[in-house]
Amino acid sequence: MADLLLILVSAIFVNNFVLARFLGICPFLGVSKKVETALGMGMAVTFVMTVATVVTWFVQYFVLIPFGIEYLQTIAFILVIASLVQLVEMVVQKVSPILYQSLGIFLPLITTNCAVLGLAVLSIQKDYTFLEGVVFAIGAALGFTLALVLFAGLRERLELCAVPQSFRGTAIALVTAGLLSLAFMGFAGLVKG
Amino acid sequence: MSLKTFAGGIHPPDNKQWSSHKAIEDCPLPAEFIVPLAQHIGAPSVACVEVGQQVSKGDEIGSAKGFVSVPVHAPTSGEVTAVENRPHPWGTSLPAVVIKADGEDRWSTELQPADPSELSPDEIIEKVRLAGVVGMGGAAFPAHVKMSPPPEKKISTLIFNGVECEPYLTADHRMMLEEPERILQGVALLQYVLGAEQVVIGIEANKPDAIALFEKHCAGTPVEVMPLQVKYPQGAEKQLIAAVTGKEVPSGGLPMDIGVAVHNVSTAAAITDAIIHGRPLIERVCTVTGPAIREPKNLRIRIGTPLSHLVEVCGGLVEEPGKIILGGPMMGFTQLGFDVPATRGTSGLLLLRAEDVSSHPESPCIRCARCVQACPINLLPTTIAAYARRDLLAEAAEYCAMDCIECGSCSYVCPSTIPLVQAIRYGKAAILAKKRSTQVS
Amino acid sequence: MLAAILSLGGIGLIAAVALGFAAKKFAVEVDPRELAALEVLPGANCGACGFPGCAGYAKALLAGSIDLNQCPPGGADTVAKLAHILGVEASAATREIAVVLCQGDNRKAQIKYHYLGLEDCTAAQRIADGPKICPGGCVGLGSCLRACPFDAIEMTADGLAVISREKCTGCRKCVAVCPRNVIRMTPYEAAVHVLCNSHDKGALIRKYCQIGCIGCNICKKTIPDAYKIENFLAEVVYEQDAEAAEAISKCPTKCIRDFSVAYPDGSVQLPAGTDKPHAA
Amino acid sequence: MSQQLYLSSSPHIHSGETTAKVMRAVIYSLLPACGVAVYFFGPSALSVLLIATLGCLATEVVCQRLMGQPVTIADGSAAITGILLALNLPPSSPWWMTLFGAVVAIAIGKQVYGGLGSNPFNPALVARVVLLISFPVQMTTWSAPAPFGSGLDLVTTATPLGEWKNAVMLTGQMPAEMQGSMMNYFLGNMPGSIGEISALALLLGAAYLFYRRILTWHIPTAFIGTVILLSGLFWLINPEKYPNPVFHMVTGGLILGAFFMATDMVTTPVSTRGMLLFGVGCGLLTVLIRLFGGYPEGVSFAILLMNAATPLIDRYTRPKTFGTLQQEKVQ
Repeated sequence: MADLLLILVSAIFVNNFVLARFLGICPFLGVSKKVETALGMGMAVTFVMTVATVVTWFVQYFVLIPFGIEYLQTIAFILVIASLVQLVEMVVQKVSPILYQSLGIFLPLITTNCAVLGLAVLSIQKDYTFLEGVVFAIGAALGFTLALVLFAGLRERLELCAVPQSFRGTAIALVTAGLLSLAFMGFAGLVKG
Repeated sequence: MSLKTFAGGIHPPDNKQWSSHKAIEDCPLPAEFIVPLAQHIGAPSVACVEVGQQVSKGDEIGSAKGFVSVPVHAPTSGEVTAVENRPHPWGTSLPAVVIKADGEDRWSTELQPADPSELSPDEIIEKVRLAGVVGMGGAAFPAHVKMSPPPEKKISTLIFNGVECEPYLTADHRMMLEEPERILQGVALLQYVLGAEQVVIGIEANKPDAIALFEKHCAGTPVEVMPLQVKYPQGAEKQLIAAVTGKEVPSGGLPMDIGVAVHNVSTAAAITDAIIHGRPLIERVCTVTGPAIREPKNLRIRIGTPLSHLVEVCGGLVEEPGKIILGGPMMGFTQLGFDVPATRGTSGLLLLRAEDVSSHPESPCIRCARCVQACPINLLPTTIAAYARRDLLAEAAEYCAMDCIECGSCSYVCPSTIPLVQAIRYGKAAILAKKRSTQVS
Repeated sequence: MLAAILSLGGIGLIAAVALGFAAKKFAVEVDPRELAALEVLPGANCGACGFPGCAGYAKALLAGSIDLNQCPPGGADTVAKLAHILGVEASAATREIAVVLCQGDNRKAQIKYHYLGLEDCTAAQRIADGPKICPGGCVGLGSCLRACPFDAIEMTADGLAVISREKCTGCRKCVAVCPRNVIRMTPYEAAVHVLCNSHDKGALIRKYCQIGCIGCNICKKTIPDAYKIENFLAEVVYEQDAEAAEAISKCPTKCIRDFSVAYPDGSVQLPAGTDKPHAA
Repeated sequence: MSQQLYLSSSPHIHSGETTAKVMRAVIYSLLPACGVAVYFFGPSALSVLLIATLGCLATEVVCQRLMGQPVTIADGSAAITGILLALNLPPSSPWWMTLFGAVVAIAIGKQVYGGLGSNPFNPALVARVVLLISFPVQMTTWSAPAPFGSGLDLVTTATPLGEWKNAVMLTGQMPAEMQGSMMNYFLGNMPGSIGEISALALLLGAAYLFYRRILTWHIPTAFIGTVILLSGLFWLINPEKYPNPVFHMVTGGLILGAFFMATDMVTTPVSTRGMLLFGVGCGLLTVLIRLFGGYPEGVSFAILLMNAATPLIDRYTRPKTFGTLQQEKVQ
């Protein structure tokens, strides 16, 4: 139980996917203009990450290893994740057009998102059990959502600031992301591993 | 025991010492009166006299147009010399009736005193309307409208506003000291009309003499005198209700929604005149004060008296003024010159010197949150202002811009001297305009 | 090898079936023309069309009942493309640009009071009709500049808005925001304008502005077709303005200007890029 | 006459308080702490203070010139950033590191965002953390105080918090005997960064700010209260391993952080509830990092993290608009 908690805390804070591992920067910058959108994106990512980890775990242990084709891990995972995301996209478009509109082109972006793939691969690399893998995925996704929402809040505030012309937009967003990541360094050493 | 008050608010220096000890003087009549036809909130009245016509004091010269409107009366006897656009305290030129006084100051013969005990509430309301009585605190909302709530809104608490929280102004204070009977007769009339069980007169603790006097007069009557902590903007309707009853008027609602009605003490006096003496509202008490006037005074002035006349009566100017303000310094309007007339809402004429004008340049908001603490409506003034300035109207409305009462507390405390109220006011106007245009289309 | 092919193929097959099923089950209809229309629009989301952004305009176009020429930034080019997509005849849109019809900056026009407060023309206009005596002139607090999505407006050092002929796309945002209606839409081809917006009588104007139109009629006498005088204010008749420039030297107050040539006396500083003659 | 007449929207009077006055008051309030630092650490502290302050002022001038904006160093905000940065550095900081920190604080911490009022993070803390991560050796080389006139030289040693952390890391226990006494810690006679050593001097400055009504009690109380509660809880559970709350209070940068860094108006919430939440968050994170994290001191990180959360806190702790409470009750 304590192990699971450590995995969770570590994935959310210490090894935050965005701010410590620098994975998933694209949606982090793209879908962080509004807090609501960021939350929606966080939900989407949480869902995709959890499901992707579950499915890839099965693929790894019931397909790749039994058949001795672990070297196909990357391509197999991408295939699985890509189709998953497509599925999510279609469902979202049907069920919540508003969410679809605000997530825009970023839903397909999760398709080949390094954060999702990275998570699946890391989970296998760390030899996590199924349950540990799921907790790791949820932690990573929550960490991603946390970073995204914090960042969206900051960017909403920046909208009202007199940011110099040359730094508007992505430039100031990247500077802010850097500072946010700096602040997250404070969690270093909180959990070993 | 600590005195009652509301949450938020500020403590500006009250500067009432200039005029609070000066007894009310009758202002000599000027040679010419300019009586604007728009003096109240609601539809302006329409002129019903022609150039060259002789009028007596109290004659109707502008008739009401619609329910939220009141007639306008001649302040003295004389000849109508013009019906045209004249500079108005609101900042533009608006229709006005110009009367050349004949010096006789003769009352119209049609006006009759009445015995209030013989009048029904509806008759009283109609008489108040015909007398042109409006809220005398400054907002000038027609009094008869507030006196006739729809039947399902029962008024249980009637509050009289003797707060006078605006710095510098002492007109209400002097009225309370010198004419308590006139006020209390109006109080009784309003209580009769509205059928309120509880009647409270709220007076700020910086007027101990007025509190003592009214406590003496009200002893043994159902009227309760409630001393209140000194704080601006306690005279604002919603804040006064919160201070006295502890209840909040719902956002976007009216006091009658929680069974409360608020009238100014001067309005009560005007109602006494209208009913008992049969006289329309043609005069009011106005404080002429400020560092740039030679002799600050509390004057009983006729509506339509040009400001230049008031300045003359008060001994002229010490130096050229930097700001001419009609009303108090927190919510009054700056004027372009002395050619505009005093209206029914003119509670004061404040003349500041150029050196008293705060002209500190605006600097960026440092989010010190003083405006948030000062706001009596619990808004985030700095956020609303920032949105309004960027024309992000939906966001401004989401942060309750429309609830702002424009009391000026936020601008007063802002160390960055950001014109918060002006920005919010701008945003409110834009939001309303947008709402109207979408309703039309 | 075989295992690899089979297992990957198997996964692929499962995914394909699932996706195919979802595509049917969760299908959402989007008019392809809407996407095509969105593609040809400029994407500035300036709102000049009156709809929320380009996507809103595209949707409205599909719904019909509005003209194709509601997108000034896109110009004639976009109208043609939209017409092609929607399969209708294009109504020709001539390029219009905004011009500030005033030269009364802080040195030339007198004020009636010192304004303190919000840097915004509409807000200032609400206080005794603005600080300048002139009822029609540029307030000079730069609301149009802040409203312009194309960076086409500059304030001169003396507080006068000047619009770049080349950068202006005719989106009308400045026209909407100006509280004094001093910014007008004019044909791009017309470079000569009477830069005054006050209908006051000449004698009055002379008291408060050195460079306002006094309604003296000289321009109309010089080139009768190109000018009209209404309420003591001259205006260029833009359909017949071919020779309008000839009256410039005759104007006693110098309030007629040709934007296609540089200002000889430098009395009004133009933003960079605007004072070069346009192809005439 | 009209030439000198002013017209404006109401209100027409102002409290007279200006940003520059507020900033000046904050500078005055920091002077006692600076004085104590110079007394205990001598010229090295003075030079760090000077370099940081002048560096910040110079950077502000350069940035504003580059961007063609009016230079606003007279408002005092850059000087405050400089002093706060210096107070957060070890007295032995090399001059180039201090200068680098000053440039980072103003250029990246503040001017990039548009200057005063726009920065989401406390500039001085941004610089401190950048330095801590870039130059860990210089940033964790602490000197034992050598009071003026004592004839002592500055000797390298560990801060009380560092001493404790090392011991816990090595033995899992509190060090048997800490070098200093609580009273010495309180007065400032302990190794540490320039400004954090004397709780007494800092409290003096804070008292002045309270008197001037520039500080409100919310953030410092919530911050320190949370630290005391939480550290007290751990201390009660295992006094062998965890130090007592008073130790947490007087050593390290808690007082400096709670009164001067976490109360930076620009980077903290505006509503009362928001401020309390902010303070509690700072306290939680500080204790978390101090007791379990890799760094001995967590105040700067805690404040920076809460700075990041400030827009969200503002968003979800908006005060209830007058007249909306009852409506909700009715519904």
